[in-house]
Amino acid sequence: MAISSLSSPAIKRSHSNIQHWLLPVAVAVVLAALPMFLSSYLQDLVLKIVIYAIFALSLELLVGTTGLISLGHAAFFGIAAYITVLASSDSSASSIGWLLPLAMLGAGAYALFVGALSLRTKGVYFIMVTLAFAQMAYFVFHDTSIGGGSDGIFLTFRPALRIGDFTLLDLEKPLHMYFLVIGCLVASYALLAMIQRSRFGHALAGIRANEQRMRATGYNTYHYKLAAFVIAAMLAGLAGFLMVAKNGAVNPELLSWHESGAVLLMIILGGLGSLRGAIIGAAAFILLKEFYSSETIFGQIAHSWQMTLGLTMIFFVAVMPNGLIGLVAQWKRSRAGKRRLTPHPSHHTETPHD
Amino acid sequence: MDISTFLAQCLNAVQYGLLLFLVASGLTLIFGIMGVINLAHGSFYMIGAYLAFGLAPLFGDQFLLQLLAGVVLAASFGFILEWLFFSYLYQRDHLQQVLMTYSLILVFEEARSLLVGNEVHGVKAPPWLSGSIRLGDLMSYPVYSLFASAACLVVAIGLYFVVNRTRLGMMIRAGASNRDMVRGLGINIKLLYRVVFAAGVALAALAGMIAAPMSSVYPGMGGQILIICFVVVVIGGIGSISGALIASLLVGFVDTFGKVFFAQFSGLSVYLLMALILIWRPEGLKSKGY
Amino acid sequence: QTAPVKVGLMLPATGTYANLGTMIENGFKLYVSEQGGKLAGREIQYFKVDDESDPSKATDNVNKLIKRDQVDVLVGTVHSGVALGMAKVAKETGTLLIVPNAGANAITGAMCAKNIFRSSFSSWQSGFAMGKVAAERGHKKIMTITWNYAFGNESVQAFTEGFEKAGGKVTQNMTLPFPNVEFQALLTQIAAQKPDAVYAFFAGGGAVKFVKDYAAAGLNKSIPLYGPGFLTDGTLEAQGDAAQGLFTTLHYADNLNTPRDNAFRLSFAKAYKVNADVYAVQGYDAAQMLAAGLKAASGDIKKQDTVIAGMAAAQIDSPRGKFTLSAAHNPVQDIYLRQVKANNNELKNVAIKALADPAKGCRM
Amino acid sequence: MINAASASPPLLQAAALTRRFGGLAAVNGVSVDLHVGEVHAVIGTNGAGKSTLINMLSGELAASGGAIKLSGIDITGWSQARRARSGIGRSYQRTTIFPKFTVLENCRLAAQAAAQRPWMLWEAAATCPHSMETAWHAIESAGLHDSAYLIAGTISHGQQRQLEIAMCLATNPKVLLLDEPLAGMGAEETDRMLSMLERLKTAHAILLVEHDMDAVFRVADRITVMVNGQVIATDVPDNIRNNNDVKVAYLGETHSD
Amino acid sequence: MLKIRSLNTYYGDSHILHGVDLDIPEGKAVGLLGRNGMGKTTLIRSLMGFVPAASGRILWRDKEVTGSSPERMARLGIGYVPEGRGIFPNLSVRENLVMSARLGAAGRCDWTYGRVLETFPRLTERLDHGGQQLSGGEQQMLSIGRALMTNPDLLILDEATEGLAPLIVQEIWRVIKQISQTGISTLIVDRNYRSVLAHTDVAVVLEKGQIVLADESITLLNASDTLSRYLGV
Ligand SMILES: Nc1ncnc2c1ncn2[C@@H]1O[C@H](COP(=O)(O)OP(=O)(O)OP(=O)(O)O)[C@@H](O)[C@H]1O
Ligand SMILES: Nc1ncnc2c1ncn2[C@@H]1O[C@H](COP(=O)(O)OP(=O)(O)OP(=O)(O)O)[C@@H](O)[C@H]1O
Ligand SMILES: [Mg+2]
Ligand SMILES: [Mg+2]
Repeated sequence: MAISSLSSPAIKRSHSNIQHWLLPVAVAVVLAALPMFLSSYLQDLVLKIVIYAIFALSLELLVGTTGLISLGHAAFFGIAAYITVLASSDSSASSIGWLLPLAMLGAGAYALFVGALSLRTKGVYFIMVTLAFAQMAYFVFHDTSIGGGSDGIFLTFRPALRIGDFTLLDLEKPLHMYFLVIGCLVASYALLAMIQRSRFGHALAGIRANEQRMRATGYNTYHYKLAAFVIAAMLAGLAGFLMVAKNGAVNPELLSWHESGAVLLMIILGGLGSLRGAIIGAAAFILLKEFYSSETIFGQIAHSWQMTLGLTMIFFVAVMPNGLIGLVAQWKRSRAGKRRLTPHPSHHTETPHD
Repeated sequence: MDISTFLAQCLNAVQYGLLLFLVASGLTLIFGIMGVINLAHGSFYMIGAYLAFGLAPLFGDQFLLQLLAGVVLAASFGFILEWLFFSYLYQRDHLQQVLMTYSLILVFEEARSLLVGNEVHGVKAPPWLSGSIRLGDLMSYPVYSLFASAACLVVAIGLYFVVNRTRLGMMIRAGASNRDMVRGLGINIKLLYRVVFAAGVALAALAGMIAAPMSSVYPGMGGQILIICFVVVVIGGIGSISGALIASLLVGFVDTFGKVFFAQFSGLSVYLLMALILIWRPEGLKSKGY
Repeated sequence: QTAPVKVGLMLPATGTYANLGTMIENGFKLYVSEQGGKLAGREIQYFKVDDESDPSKATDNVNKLIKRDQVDVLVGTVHSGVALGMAKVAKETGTLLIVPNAGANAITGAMCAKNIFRSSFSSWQSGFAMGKVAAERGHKKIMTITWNYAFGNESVQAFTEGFEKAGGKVTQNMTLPFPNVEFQALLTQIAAQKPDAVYAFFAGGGAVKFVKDYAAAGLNKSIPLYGPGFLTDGTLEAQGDAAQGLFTTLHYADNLNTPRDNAFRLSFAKAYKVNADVYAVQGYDAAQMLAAGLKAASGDIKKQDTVIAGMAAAQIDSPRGKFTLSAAHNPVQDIYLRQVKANNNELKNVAIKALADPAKGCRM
Repeated sequence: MINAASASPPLLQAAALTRRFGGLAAVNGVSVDLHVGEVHAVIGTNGAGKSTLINMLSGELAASGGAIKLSGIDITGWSQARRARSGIGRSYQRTTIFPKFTVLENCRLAAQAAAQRPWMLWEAAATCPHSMETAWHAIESAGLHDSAYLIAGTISHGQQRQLEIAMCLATNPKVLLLDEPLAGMGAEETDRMLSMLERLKTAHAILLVEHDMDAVFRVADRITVMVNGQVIATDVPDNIRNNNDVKVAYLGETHSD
Repeated sequence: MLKIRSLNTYYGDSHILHGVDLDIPEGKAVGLLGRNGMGKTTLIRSLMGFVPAASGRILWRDKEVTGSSPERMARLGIGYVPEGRGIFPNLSVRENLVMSARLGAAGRCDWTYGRVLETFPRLTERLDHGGQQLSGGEQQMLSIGRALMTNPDLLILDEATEGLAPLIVQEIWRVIKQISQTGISTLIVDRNYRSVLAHTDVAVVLEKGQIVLADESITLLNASDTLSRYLGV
C-alpha cells in the first residue's frame, strides 16, 4: 500500500484538523492530571519517561525527518547537563531564566562545531564521525577533573525561576519539576510538529529522500542539515537540563555511546518518521526494562531482565516492521480491509502522521 | 625515548593493530560488505573466547584442532542465527538490524552469565607456544603474541583474496548493492548471505579464541572491543579489507604512542584520528569511489 | 513492633561486577540468617535493584528503592560513581545508607553525612599503606600505572602520599583510558625506565590481563609489582602463575587464621558452596553494623538518630579483625600486607595498624 | 545560416570546460553557448562526456578548467544550489526523484525552492499558494495530471521520466539542461515533450542531450557533437546530418530521418 | 518454451495485470509493446518471480514453474536485462561480468568473457572502472553483457536500448538478431516499436494490463492504424 512520507492535500482532507490534534492534547491533559493519582515513585518514572521522550524527539528530527543517523546525540544531552551543574551557584538556586538558555546554547554551540565538520560525510561515516566527536567529549569529562572525572559532580541547589520576590518555579519541589517537564514535552512536540509541516520540514524530508535532487533544485542542503543538527542538539540539551534538574547529578556516562545508542533504539522501537513513535518508543523502552527488572513481579527472573528484555525486543522486530507506531497503521488497515470487500480504487491510506 | 624503546613500541603498535584487525575482519565482512549493522559482533568475539575456555580442557595440547572445532561450532551457530533472526531483515530499514543486534547482545550476555557465571577466567596458551623471546635487557616477548600476529596476517590475506579475487566475493559484494538483481542472475542470495554471516561469526569467534590466552575471559569483554572495531572498519573505508588492515595498524600506532606521550588524553586519540581522517577523506582511507 | 525492617540492596546483578554483587549480598544475608533471620528482634525484608554499575542511572535506581519500595536502609554498592549517586540521594532524603564496597574517598569525605556509613574501606587506606610498605622495602624510585578514572587516581595519590612521606619518590604516573586493556606500550616504558618497583591499580579482567602481561614481558623478575588488594582479589585463578609472589595491601587476607575468620569462612562455604572473599566480609559487616544500630534503638528503625549513634559507636567484630568507625563513618582498621601463594592472598604482616581515613573535606 | 537567436548575447556560456577523472579527460576543452529561443542539442557517443558537461554547467561537478557565465556573470565558483536558484534547471539521465512522495509533492518541493524561507515555521508547506500553483502548472505541462496523487516510486518508468522533467520545470528555470529527457518515454509522450520544448524555447535557453535522432533533428536549432570528451562539430542540423565525421563516429550510415 | 496463462498481478490494492496470456516459442523473438505504465515491466517482473502473481500459471518447457523464485527462473535459463540497468555500482566492470558467468542449460557456453568484450569493445577500455563511474550507455552495454554471460535460453530485454547512441543501438539490434539466430529466444520491450517489429517474429501489445493485440510482427508493422490506436503514434 502506497504511503507518502509527506502530508499530501488528499490526506489532509480525510484528516480533519481536530482529529489531528485531539490525541496529543488529550495525552498532555492526562499527563498533567497524573500527579493527583500517582505515588512519588511513579511520578518520578513518568518524569524519566518524559525526559527521554524529549531526548528521543530531538533525535527523531535528525534520524526520522532528515535521515541523519547520529550515534553521538548523547553528547549534547550530557554537555547541557554538565553546563547546568558547572554554571550553577553552590550557595543558592540559580535562575532557570539564564541557566536553561545557557545549557541549550552550549549544546547548540558544540553541535554547530560538530555538525559543520561531520556533515561533510554521509551514511555510516556520518554515524561514526558523530560518535567520534561524542566520545571526545566523553573523554574530556571522564579523564580530566573539570567535571569531577569519572565520578561526576553534583548539583547543590536545583534551579528555580523567580520574578522579583515571587518564586514561579522551584525545582526542589517535585510538582514544579513535574509540570516544567510536561510543559517542555508539549513545547518540544509542538515545535517539531510545526517544523514537520513547515517548508523547512518538507525540505528536510526532501533531503532525506534525495539530497542530490534537492541541491539541483536550489536548496543549500548543507545549511538545512546543519540547522536541523543544531536544533536537535538544543532540544537534546533541554532534555539534559531537565535530567540534571531531576537527578541533581551528572557523570560522563550521560555522554557515552550507550546513551546515544539507547535513545536511537527508542526511536527505532517506536517507529521511525513519526513524532508519536519517538514518544511511544521512549515509554516502551523504559517501561519494559522497569517491568522486567521488577522483583515483585518477576521474582528471581527479574535478575535476568536482560534476557527477557532482549527476547521481547527480538519479538517486536520480528512482527513489527514499522515499529510500535506501525502497529496502529497495521491494525487500521486490517480493519479497513475487512470493512470493504472490493478493492478501493484510491491509493491512499492514512499515514503515520503527526 | 631511545631508539630501542622506540622500536619496541613500534612492535607493540603493530601487534595491537593486527589483533584489532582480526576482530575487525569479521565485522568488515558482515557490516562492510553485507551491509548489516551488527552490534552483536563483540558478543561473537566473547563467545569465541568462552569457547576457548570451554574447549581447552577437551583438546588438551591439540590447540589447532581446538581452534578448528571452535570455528566450526561458531559458524554453525552463525548459520542458525542468520536463519532465525536476520533472514527477513534485509528488505527492511537498516536500522531495524540495530535493534535486533542490540537485543541479541542482551540475550547473549545473560546467557553467558547463566551458563558460565560472572567470574574472570584464564585460558592457558598451549605449551608449544608458551615460551618467550628476550628483547633487549629487560623485556621479553611472549611467543604466543607472535603466533597471534601471524594468525591475523594469514586471515587478512585469506579474506582479502576471497572477497576481492573470487567470484564468491564478487557475488557477496553485488548482493549488498542490489539483492534483486543478484537473484535475477540466478544466484541464491539467501543461502549466500547465510554462509557469509556464518563466516563473519566464525571470524569473530576465532579472534576471541586466539585472544583468550592473552586477555583471559571475562564478562563484558565483547562490548569493549566493539566500538574500536567499528572505528577501524570506518577509517579503512567500509567493505575494504586492505583498508581495514591499514586502519588497524594506524589505530595501533596512535593508541600506543598516544598512551606514551599524551597519557592524559589518550582516550581521545583514536577518535580524534577517526574524525580527522573522515573530515579529510569522507569515505575512509580506501574507498574505491564506487 | 512486628513490621519487618526493609533493606534495599542496590548491587550489580549484570555486567562486570555482577559477581561482587552476589558475594556482598550473600555475606549480608549470612549474618542475618546466623541471627535467626532477625536483627534486634526484627524480621528483615529485602528489596533488590540491579544498579548495572551505571552511574548515570544511579539516581533512578536508588529512587526505586526509596520511593517505590520505601526501604528503611540502603545497602550498596560496588561501583564508586554509582555509590556517590546513592550517597547524594541518601543525603537529600535522609535514608540510612551503608556502602559495602565502593572506595571513593568522597563518600566518607566531602560527601559525608550522618546517615552514610561504609563497611569496607576508602581507596586512600590501601594505597597509603602500600606507600609505606614500599618505602620500608627499600625502594626509592617507583612508577605508578592505573586507569585514568576516579578510583585509580585516588589510589595512586594515596600511594604517592604514603611513599613520599616515607622518603621515596614517584618518578612517573602513567595512566590509560578506562577500560582499555592494551598495556604493552606502558610496559615497554617501564622496561625502558627501570624503576625500583611499580605500583598498579586495576580490577577484574583488567587486573588479570595486566598481571599476566607484566609477567609475560618478563618484568616481574626484575621489577617488583605492588598494588592494592584488588589487583589479585578474586582473579587469582585466572592470573595463574603470573601472580605468584605479588605483594598487595588490603583490609582482609585469605588466611588470617583467627577463630572469628575461620568460623565465618566455614559457615559461608557451607551456605553458598564457594569460598568467602573480601566482598563477602564487607557485606557481612554491613549487616553487623545495621544490627548494632538496631540494637541500640531496640529494633525501632524509625528512631534514626539512635540507630545512627548506635552504629557509629559500635565495635564491629569483623572476620577481618575488630574495627570501629571514624567520625566520618569509615572503618578504622588494620591494613594487611599479603602475598600471593597458589590461589590465596596470604597474610604476611600488618602494614599499618588501625589506619583511619583522613576524611578530607568532611564537615559533619 | 545564422539563427536569429544567436545574435543576442548568450544566456549561458561555457568556455573551454574541462573535467578529468584521474587520467581520463571526460570533457576536454568544450565550449557551448545557450541562447534564449534556441534548442541546442548535444549529441555524441556513449561516454563522450555529455552528462559530465551538464554536471559541470549545473554545478554538480566542479570543472577542472574553463569558465561558465550566466548572463555575463562568472558563476564558475558558485554552488549548485546557488546556480539553481539563479535559474539553471536540470534533469537527470538516471531518474532522480523523491520516490516516497506523491507526484504533486515532488513538484511542490521543487517549486518551493524558489521561495524557501525556512524560518517561517508557522506556515504549512502544503498550503503555500505559490509553490502549489507552480507545481500544478509543471504537472500539467508534463502531462502527469492523472498521476498527481500517486506515489512517485510506484508510477512506471516512463511516467517517472515525465516527472523528472516536471520537477525541472517546477523550479521556473531560465536555462534548461535536459539529460536524455526522452529516454524511456513512449511515442505519444515523446511527441508531447517535443511540442513542449518548442513552446518553452521562446522564453528559455535549452540544452538538450539526446540519443533519439528523430527528435533531435525535429527540435534542435543547433547541434554540438561530442566524441571522447571533445567537440568534433557544432553546426545547424542540416550540416551535421551530412557531416562525414559525425556519421562515422555517431550516426552510422543507415540512419534515416 | 515459456507459456503464461491468465496471469493476474497486483501491487498492493491496484490491479495491474488482468489475465495476461503470452507464449514465447522456442527460438523466436517476441516483442512486447505498449504505452508508458501499461504493465510491460510488471509482466516481466511477474514471470521472473520478483512480483508474486495473484493467479495464473507459468510454464517453462511445459513444466509448471508458477511461483518460482527469481534465482530459480534465472537458472532455468532466463537472462534478464532490467529496466534501469541494475548495474552493481560497487563492482568493477570486469567483476560485474565475471560474477554472473555461468554455463547455460546443457552446459552451453556460447558467451564468454572474451566474446562479450568483443561485442562491446567500449567496455574493454573501462574494465577497472566501478559500475557507477560508467556513462549511461556504457552501463546499458554492461547490463546486456552481464545477462549474456549467464548463457541464457531466453533473453529478456526491458528497454535495452535506452540511452544508447544510434550506432550502438544498431549494434545492439544486430547482436539481438545474432542471438535469435543462435536459437536463443528473446522477449523485447522497447520504445522504438519499429525496430522491435523489425527484429521480432511475433509481437503483443499491452493496454492497461491486458493483451489487446497479438500478431506476426510483419503484419503489425503494416497495420499502422491499429498500432497508432494503442501506441499513440
Ligand atoms: N565519477 C566518475 N569517475 C570516473 N569516471 C567517470 C565518472 N563519471 C563519468 N566518468 C567517465 O567519464 C566519461 C564520460 O561520462 P558521461 O556520463 O559524461 O558520458 P555521456 O556522454 O553522458 O554518455 P551517455 O550518452 O552514455 O550517457 C565516461 O567514460 C565515464 O566512464
Ligand atoms: N511498486 C509499485 N507499486 C504500485 N504500483 C506500481 C508499482 N510499480 C508499477 N506500478 C504501477 O503499475 C503500472 C504498470 O507499470 P509498469 O512499470 O509495468 O509499466 P510499463 O508498461 O513498464 O511502463 P514504462 O514503459 O513506462 O516502463 C503503472 O501504472 C504503475 O503506476
Ligand atoms: Mg549521459
Ligand atoms: Mg517498464
